[in-house]
Formats: sequence, structure tokens, C-alpha cells
Amino acid sequence: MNKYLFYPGCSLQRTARPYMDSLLAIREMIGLELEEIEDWNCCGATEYVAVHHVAAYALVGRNLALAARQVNGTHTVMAACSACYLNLAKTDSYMRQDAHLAQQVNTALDAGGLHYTPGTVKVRHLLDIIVNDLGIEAVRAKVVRPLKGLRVAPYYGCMIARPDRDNRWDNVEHPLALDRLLKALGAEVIDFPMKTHCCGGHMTQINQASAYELIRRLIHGAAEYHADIMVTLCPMCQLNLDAYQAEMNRYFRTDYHVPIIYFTQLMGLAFGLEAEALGLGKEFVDPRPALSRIGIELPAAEPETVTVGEQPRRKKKDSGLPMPRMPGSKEADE
Amino acid sequence: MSDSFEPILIGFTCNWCSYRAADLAGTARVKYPPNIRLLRLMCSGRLDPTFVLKALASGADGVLITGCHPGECHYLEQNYKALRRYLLLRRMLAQMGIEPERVKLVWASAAEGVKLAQEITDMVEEIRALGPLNWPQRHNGAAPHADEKAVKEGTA
Amino acid sequence: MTQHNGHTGQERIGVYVCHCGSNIAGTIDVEAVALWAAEHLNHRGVVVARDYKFMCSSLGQELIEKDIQELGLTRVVVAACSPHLHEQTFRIACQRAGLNPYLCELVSIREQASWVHTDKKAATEKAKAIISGGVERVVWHAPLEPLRVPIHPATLVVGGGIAGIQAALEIADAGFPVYLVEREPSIGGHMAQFDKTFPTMDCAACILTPRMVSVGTHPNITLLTWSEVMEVQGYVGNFTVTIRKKARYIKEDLCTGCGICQEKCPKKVIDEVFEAGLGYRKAVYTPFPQAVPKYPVIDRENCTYFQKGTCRACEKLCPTEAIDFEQTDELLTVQVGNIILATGFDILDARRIGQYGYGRLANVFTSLEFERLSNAAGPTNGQIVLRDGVTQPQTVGIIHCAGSRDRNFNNYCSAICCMQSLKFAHLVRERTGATVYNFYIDIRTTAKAYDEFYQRVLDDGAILIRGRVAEVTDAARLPGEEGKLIIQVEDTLAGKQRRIPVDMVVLSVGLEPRHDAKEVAHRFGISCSADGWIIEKHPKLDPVATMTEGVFVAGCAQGPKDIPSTVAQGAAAAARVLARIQQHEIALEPVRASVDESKCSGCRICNGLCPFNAIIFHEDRMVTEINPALCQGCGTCVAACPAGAISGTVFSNEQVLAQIEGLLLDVARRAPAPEPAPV
Amino acid sequence: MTEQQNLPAHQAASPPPFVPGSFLKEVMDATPGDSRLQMCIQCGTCGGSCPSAADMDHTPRQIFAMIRADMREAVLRSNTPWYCVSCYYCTVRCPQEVHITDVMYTLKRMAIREKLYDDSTAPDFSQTFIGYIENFGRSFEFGLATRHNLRHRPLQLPSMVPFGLGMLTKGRMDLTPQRIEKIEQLQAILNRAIELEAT
Repeated sequence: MNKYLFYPGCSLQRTARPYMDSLLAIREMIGLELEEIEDWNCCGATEYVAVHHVAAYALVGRNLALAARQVNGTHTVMAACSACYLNLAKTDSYMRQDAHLAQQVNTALDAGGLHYTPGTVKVRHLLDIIVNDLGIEAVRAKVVRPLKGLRVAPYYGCMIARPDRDNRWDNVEHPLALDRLLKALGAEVIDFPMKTHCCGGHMTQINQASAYELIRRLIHGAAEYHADIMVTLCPMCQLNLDAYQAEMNRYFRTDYHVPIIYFTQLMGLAFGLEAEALGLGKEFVDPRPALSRIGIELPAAEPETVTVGEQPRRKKKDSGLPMPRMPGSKEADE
Repeated sequence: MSDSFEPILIGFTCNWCSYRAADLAGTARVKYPPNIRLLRLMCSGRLDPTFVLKALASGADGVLITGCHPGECHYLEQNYKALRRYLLLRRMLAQMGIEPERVKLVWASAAEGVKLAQEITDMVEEIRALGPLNWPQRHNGAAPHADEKAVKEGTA
Repeated sequence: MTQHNGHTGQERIGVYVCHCGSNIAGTIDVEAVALWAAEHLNHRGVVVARDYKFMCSSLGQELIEKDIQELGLTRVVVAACSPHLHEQTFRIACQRAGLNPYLCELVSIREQASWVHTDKKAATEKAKAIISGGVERVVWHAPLEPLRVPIHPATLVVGGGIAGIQAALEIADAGFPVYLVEREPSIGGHMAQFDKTFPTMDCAACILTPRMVSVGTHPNITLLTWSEVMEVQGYVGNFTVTIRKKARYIKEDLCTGCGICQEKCPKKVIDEVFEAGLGYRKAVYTPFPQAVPKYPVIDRENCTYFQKGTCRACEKLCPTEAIDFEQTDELLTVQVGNIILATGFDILDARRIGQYGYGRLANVFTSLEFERLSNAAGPTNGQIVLRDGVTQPQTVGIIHCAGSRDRNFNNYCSAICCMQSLKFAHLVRERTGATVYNFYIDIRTTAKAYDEFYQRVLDDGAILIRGRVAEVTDAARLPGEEGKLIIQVEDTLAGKQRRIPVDMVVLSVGLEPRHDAKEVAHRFGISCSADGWIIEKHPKLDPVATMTEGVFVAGCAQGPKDIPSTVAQGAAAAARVLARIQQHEIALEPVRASVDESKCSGCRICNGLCPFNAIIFHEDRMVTEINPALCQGCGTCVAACPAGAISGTVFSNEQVLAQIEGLLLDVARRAPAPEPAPV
Repeated sequence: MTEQQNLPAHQAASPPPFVPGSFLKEVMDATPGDSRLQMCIQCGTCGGSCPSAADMDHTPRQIFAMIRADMREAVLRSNTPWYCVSCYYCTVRCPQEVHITDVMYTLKRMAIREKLYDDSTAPDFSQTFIGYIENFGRSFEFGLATRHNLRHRPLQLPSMVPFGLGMLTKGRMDLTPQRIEKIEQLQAILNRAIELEAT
């Protein structure tokens, strides 16, 4: 069992409840022990820092200070929401770099009887922990219902990989961690070109035309690649792409139907858990047709070896010139 | 300038790397505090520990020794010998009641003008924080504040 | 100009403070410094101190010479720039006036004071201390003679690209022997891969191959391809170099270069080197038809016989029985007097720039791939086509500065990409008529006839967009984008984000130091800058020498440059070497250690310290001796001798200790109130 | 003070003398860490990368040029920062490693403080959002969505009903906000921080 301090964040309590449920459901199976930070507060999302400067960092600083008090055997704080992850990591990193800011934040924390020494805790995202600490092999070992034939678009969104101040990711433009994880579940992972593009963030609340355009780009991209389903790891991305998909369709007079679910839900399905325990069924865009296509509810009937169709524009012809060799491409295909 | 303590440092440089780094800092107009006075040797391996003691005894508050990075010595491996002497020297200083932090060894290649300037800037501040050495006074009767801490750190 | 006379000490020392225009005088009160030296250092022997606008000018030098003769100076201290710049100048001036040149000391108040400090008062005080150190030190100087080392007439040139070829030919044509070592099977380097060369668009092969042939047939050149330098020992004038000649598995004396073995070899491999991964070669191969030498090599890793034990098709079919599977690597040892490193460059791995999709998106090419694509002898016979090998692109986007001028990759400008990208635009326009977009941050066409070429490319109809490309994607979003690569960019002159669909993208990837540049530099006793390029002795005035005597650098090993500059450097390095060879000997700094046998206690502490084996212990007399021919003057043994029996010239204990005292002159008498500056 | 600020005293009258580059300095000082804004080479990587560039009245690159040109009011009236979606593409791609997203946050704060941005939707959204945090310590989507939409898009509210109902019936939204235990502690911290900002 690997133990981590856990910062759930507001979304996992509410809008991303299925993310929380599925995380809790698979937690034991992958050897994840979580200890919630007591009385944590909101990270401020992308809003607090737009209004206040020191207060925005002090707001996050309180969470870091509370986490530091709970350091016991582990000093790693895990966040599942990308915005929470970034805010926590960024505050710690800026407090390390900017002594003046660190001093101001601590002066503020002092008003609440708290103090935070930058660097005391290390902030990491759930995906990072699953892939790099627990390992793809541990995940693969738990798969009892491989997701053969399910075409999945891996969607990382922005804030998990950017800005990567502590160099955690192999590639901020085209990360592969989620791709590898989904492949280990048996899914057919498309080389999704929009995998780190923006879902629109808070734009749905501010300028719908702009927001819908950003949503359209992603949904259109996934549909172009014939993805059955898009997998996400951020509550904001899930909410924007799922809950506003119908609105977006109305706005552009389109008819996309791309279900958006959390990667933890897909892990649970592959592990043989029940859909209900994973919070499935609370989506606006119904994922059931996609899932039943690969017979996910039926216990038997292993589908035949599915032809791993080359993606439409990546076909190689015999007269063709060799492609540059990509390092680690073998590993990524496993 | 205020009447605050302005430390004086002696810097030993290697002809092949750090002296050229100092030249480069100059050519590039990189700024560092004027508290250091540099002296050229052919190699950090030429550094006789006596030179450091002489500098401290003659009124310097700190000594910066610079040489080529490990593995890059112009004379193949003499900087390792400098490193060995440096470690012994720090130990000896501690035993004499002098803060071993007053002597520091850093590597700076001929390309690292900016790094050298930064090391000088840092060390001037460190010595400023330590205060004047006043070697002659210390050794003329007054209890050298040789303490266990200094001895311990010197052996580190 | 001011002059101050002091009283006479034991030595008669002259101090000369240079203004260096305003370089020194702008920060340091040079007049006050000279005045101070005359007044406060006269008890140390300073009899005259002067300041002058430019000490290194002939008038400045004459000033010193005149004083030596008229005032009978026995020592000279010049306070000016770094000794690495003008030490020789002032030594020679002293010599002209009859003073032993080693009795002159140059102290640096420019690099070490005026240029690095802003506080004028503090800089002036520091300059005084530096001069004081120099005066104390110079007292202990001894008259010396330079060490004279004979120069072996042979030269080693490492790297057979155009820089190495040029250098080798210049020296060989002058009548001296050259060893040219190249690690690939053929010389020619990157230039041999190109189709056309800017700005004149001559065919690269047409101008390069005659020179390659000259190298191959030159009686004074020993060409060692498929070879690498393993070890270098010795010093300027006499290096001993060990070269590994890798087994070719071909008997060079029998091979006629007919090519039958290559034709018949059943094993096809992607050629990652010469064809930049865009074409194929066989397991037995010459990289290209005009290769020099003409003999192929067998690539052991891919040869069916070596891997599986059967095949030997080449052996069976070779008409001259030149195949020899039993060959082994050979080690050669050669003596040379000088070395020229012309080891070239690598290109940045475009896969690192994730947003440009190279390796993921088939029709994104690197500049080197494009060179092969457009080369008539390349994998497509010069047809500019997409990765499918047949389709001509209708639109091509060329991205400048890919991985250059970017702190995420290489922070420097790669110097050739602007012209290279414009050349590509010209070739695409000329050969396919496709629409061409060039995306640039700045256009840098600064050499002769370069800007005219830029204008020619504009006239060709290429569309230039000022903006660094943000990303290349195949995710279509707008009508007209389906099936295309979309280049997303801010057109900074229009101030608008644009999405430009194209069929082909060419990345003008930056130049990088060879992946093993650091290792190689270390082998030759020289160093690389933080970027990884070999450091030259002086960036402006000594661009082909290195800090190690006898080792020179030419071409891109020293930094990114175009072909004209590369050739110029190859020739320049050769000229430097030829000057040495023709003088037969070189004068070196007489910095050496020696043992006073009467003081040596025979403790042998120094014995293990010398990496050059210059220290010999005489068991019979129980004393140590230093061989001056092997000693390099580092001084490590001097510092170690507990009996003080070893002394080192130029950096003797007395000289260093005196300098320390001099440098701290003011500190020793540090007063509570700051000394008023002399007026 | 450093020597670079030896500026000619060309204005004797009462308004403080115009100091070229002062707005750049102001923006950089108000951004945490080293934003490197002075290093911008105007290459346009930010404007090319930005998913919202089409909606912005100036691309980020232009904003940086305007900051250098001391066009203070024009910059703070620009909608550019308010269309920033914090995707950080510009930041990671910038060849000079300018912390562009953080600079956008700085410009938002300046514009709010000086009430210069005309369209109040985005600033109001941020203000409403942080209001919930200050009162409860947690964000509150239902309140946020209804309050914000009521104020700015009352006519569109009916179209949002399916969304809201969906969220509620799917158990993804609550009607009442959660409150952290030590809300007073948080408020004390935030108040002290806001005081520090004022100084």
C-alpha cells in the first residue's frame, strides 16, 4: 500500500462525484491509501488569483500548511483535479522561488496560527501517482475485463501537464502516461491530436460563443478519429465537455455524441467492478451505447481479435519513405 | 557607501578555467561586488595551503579557490589534489578557531563567467554575514572562538 | 598624461596605468591610481608611474621603452587588460629596450575591475590593490628564456567534412604530411548530403567531390576513414596519437570499388546517417556513389553473416576476392606536431519539439530530410514528394528557428537556418510550383549576397509570414483543413492568429554540438562552452586556436556557421599550423618546476603527484628530479613539497606570497575612517 | 537605487515625470517570481498558441508590446486577459520562458482594482466565485451558476434549466453550499493577506 495525503477539492465533492466514487472504488485494488487533509478549503480555481494576489497564494497556502501538519510517513499530497493540482504545486513552487511572496503568505497564515515552509510537501496528480508509483504493470495485473475494441480518446487537458515546473512529464505537448495506462486496460487508444488542448475552462460562464467553440474543437477532433468515448482526468474538462455538449450541438447545429468519462471509471470497468459503484450513469451524454458495443455488461463472449485499424491519415504505403523512429514507441504500444 | 563592514576576499584562479571565466565576466560586463581580489595560478593544484593562511593572516576575511570542473583539469587530474588539500585545510582552520566557511572551493570553467560572478557575489555576502576575521587580534591572546560547532563542520 | 617620479629602491620599477579609452578610465580614476602608485609604492621600488590613453599603442609601448632606457628600469608593471590579451605585447616592448621580457608583469584592471564594478571609488581602490600586488610580485621575477620545442612536421586533422578537407588540402599542398581521420566510411560530411548551396545555388556535389578526390589521391595525405582517435598524448610539437581503424571487412588493396557486393547484398537497412533516415542502404555499403575512399564497409550489426552465420553473398560474388570476414580493428600510432579538430555538428532531434509533430505526423520533415529529398542522388531522385513517396505537395510550410533561439531547446541562433529555409523555398517553387510559406521570427541574411537571395526568393513567389509557429496539427477544425497539416501561427505583422493548411512541413532544425563533443574535447585536452561548442582561444582575435597549444579548431565544431565561414576557418587553422611547422620550433612559457637537490629530503611525497611522469626518484642518491621536457608546469608538486625543495618558475612561492601581501596592502592598515581619495 | 535610473529631469511641472518603461516594471513587480516579461522577442508564439486569440482585441504579444510602450490604460481596458483560459500553452512554448499566464492574471488584478475593464462579466464571475470561498471556504456551483446567470444572462436562464436540473437529479450539484469547519481561521488569513496587498 502506498500512502498519500489527499486533497479532494470542491469538484470531487459535487460535480465530479463520479470521479470520487470511482477513485474510491479502485483505490484498494491498485494499492492506494489515502488520508484526506482535514478541513481543506477551495484552491481558488482560476478565479481567486484574478482578483487577489497574496490572498490567492495564502488561500492555497492554508491547504499546504494543513497538509504539512499531517505529514506522517508520506509528504506527498495527491490531487485528482488538475486545477487543484496546479494551484497547490504552483504555490509551493513560487514560495520556493520568491522569498518575498513566501514571507507575505506566511504573514497571512500567521493570522490563522498556521505556517508553511515551502518544499515541505510534494504535490502530485493522481495519474502521475498511478503510472509512476504504482505502475502500469500493477494496473494490468488487475484487469479481468479487457476493454478490447473500445476506441478511446485520451484527453489530458491543460493543467496537469502545463506549466510543468518540476519536469514531471515526459512531454508536455504529447504526454503518453494516460495512453499507456488505457492500453494496459486493453482499450484501443487513438493518437488524439487534441489531447492537451483547452476545454474552455471558465469560459462557459463568461462567453458562451467562445466556450462552445473550444468544446466543439475537442468533440469534433474525437469524432473525426472515431473515438467511442473520451477519457478525462479533470472535473472541469468533464463538466464542460459532457454537460455543455448538448448546448454546443444546438449552438452549432451539429449532432455530436461523444461520452466523456473519467479514467478511473474505465479502470474500474476493466477491473470488473459494477457500473453503479463507479458512478456511471450520471453523465449527460450517455456512455452506455459505446460500452455495450464491446459487451461490457455481458460476462462472457471475448470479442475476436479486433483489427487495430490504422488511423485514417496515418496509413503507410509501400512506396512510402520510412518514418522517423520514435524513441519508446514500442513501449507505448504495449 | 555606509560604514557597514566591507569584507575583503582573495580569490585564487586557475590560468585555464576560472581566470578566463573572470576575463569572460569582464568582457560580458557581468557585475559582481568589488570586494574580491584575484590572483592567478597555473592550476588549482598549485595552491599551497600556506597561501590561504597567508591571505587570512594578512587581513583577508575570506578566500575563494576556483578550479576546473572535475574531469576537466588542464593537467588531467590536479584539481582533485586541490580538493583534497581544501578539505584538509578547512579542518585545520576549524581547529584553529576560524570558521571553515571563510574558505570555499568552487569549480568554474572558462565558459562560466556568469557562474563565477554569482559565486563571488554569494561568497561576499556569506563573509559579510560572518563578519570580519581580524586574524591578528584573534591570535593575540583573545580567546579564539573556537567552538565545537566549527570543528564539527570542518570535518564534514 | 601625468608623470610622477618616486625615490629609488632596490629594484627600479615602472608602473603604467592604461585608460583603454574609457574602458578603464570610465570607471577607475587612472590618474589618481598612477599618482598613488608613485607616492605610496615608491618605498617598494616604484620610480615612475604613468597613465596613458592606450598603453598597447606604439606610443604607449615607446613610453615604456624610453623609461627603461632613460630611467634604468629593472622591472615593469602594466595595469591594463588581461595578460591573455597583451602580455606578449609588453614583454616584447621590454625586450626591445633591452630588458628581459619576463621581468614585466601585466595586471588586469579592466576585466577584473572597471568592467565588472559600477562603484567608481571601490573600483579605483581595487585597482590600487591589484597594482600593489603586481609590484610586490614583479620584484621576485627572474630573467628567463622561453622554452623552445621542436615541431613535428606532420598534422592530424580530425573530421572529414568540408572544414577538415580544406585544412588537410592546404597543409598537404604546402608539402607537409597530414593524417585525416574520419569516423564514417567516407569523407564529405554534411555538405555531401546537400543538393544545392546558398546563395549561388551551385550543386554541392559539383564543388565538393573534386576536393574529396584530391584528398583521396594526395601523396601527402594519409586518409583514415571508418576510424576514430582513441588517445592523445604529449604536447604541442610532438603529440602521439592512437587511432582505431575499425575493421571494414574489405581488403583495400584488392577492392576496386565496383559495387557488386552492394548490389548483391540481400540485407536492406534504413540509412540513418547519410540518408537522414529517409532512404535505404545495404549491410555492405558506401554511403553514396562518389564516396572517398571508394571501398565499402560491412556493417556488422546488420550483416546476415555476422548475425546468423550464413549468407556470404558478397564474398561469393566479389570478382577480386576482396571480402575478408576475419579482419579485426587495428590500432595505429602516429606522431604529429599539431592537431586540427573539425568534428562538425549534429542536428537537433526534432522529436523533442512536441508541438511540431515530427515523427508522429508523416509529412513533417527535418531540414536534413528535405536536403535528401531534393537531392538528385537521394531516395526520390530529387522529387519533392510527401512521405508516401509519390504525391507532390501543393502547399509547403517551412518553419525557421525550429529549436533555435528557444530556451526550451537551444538558446542560440543556429546561423544557417534563415538562408537554408529560403533555399528550400526556392527549390520548392522552382521544382514543384507549390505554394510556399516561410515562417520566421527575424530574417538574418547578413553575409555577402545573402540578402539579395532573400529578395530573389520573395520574387519567386514565396510567402513570408513573420511569426514563430505555435503548432502543427492534423486536427482539422475549419473547412479546407481536412486531410491537411495545419500550421497555427500568429501573423505578427497582421496581428492575427492564422491557421494555414499545408501538405508538407519542413522544420529548419537547429545545429547542435556533436553528441560526444565534450568527450572528444576532453580527449584533446580542450573544453566546450556551456552550449557544448568547442571554446576558441579568443572569440574575435584567435578564433581557430584553442587554449591548448598545438590544438586548433575549424568549422561547426566551434559553433554554427555556413559553408563559406567553415572553409575560411579550415584554411585559417591550416595557415596557423603551417606557420608553426615552417618555424620548426615554438617558444613556450618557461613555467617549469625544478628540485633543489640539496634541500630534497627524499620523502617522495611529490612522486605520485605528476600525471605526466616528469618526476623521477633517484634511489641511489635518495633525491627527486624533475624532467623539464615532460614537466607541464602545473605546480602541484611545488605546493606539496614539505621541504620547500621544489620551486616553480613564474609562480614561485615568493612571487605568490608577495602578491598576496601586495593585494592586501590597504587591508593590513585598514583604518576606521576611509582613506580620502588622492586628488 | 541602481544607476540605471539616472533619468533626465525634463519635466519640472507637477505631474510626476514620465518614466519610460515604468508600466513594464509595474507589471513585473506585481507578478510573483521572475516573469521575464522584459525578455519578450515578439515572436508571436503566444498569439499563435492561444485558443482564444480570435476573441481577443489584441494578441498577448501585442499586449506585451503595448506594455513596453507604456500604453497603460489601453492595456488595462483590453479584453485580452479576460479571454485567457489559463491553458498555459503560451507559457510552456514561449522561447524566452516568459510567464505569460501569470502576467495575464496580474493584468486582470490591475484592471479590477482600477475598474478599467468595461465588460463586467468576467470580473464579476471571479468576484462572485471568490465571494463563496470567503464565506464558506468551498466553491458553490449552484449558487454561482444561478447568481451569475441571473445578473448577466437573465434571458438565457430558461435554456440553462435542463443543465441545472440535470446536475441536480444526477447528484452532481447541491442546493446548499458546504462550509469548512474553521471558516474564521480562513477569513483571518485572507483578510491579513488582503491587507498586505494594499501596502
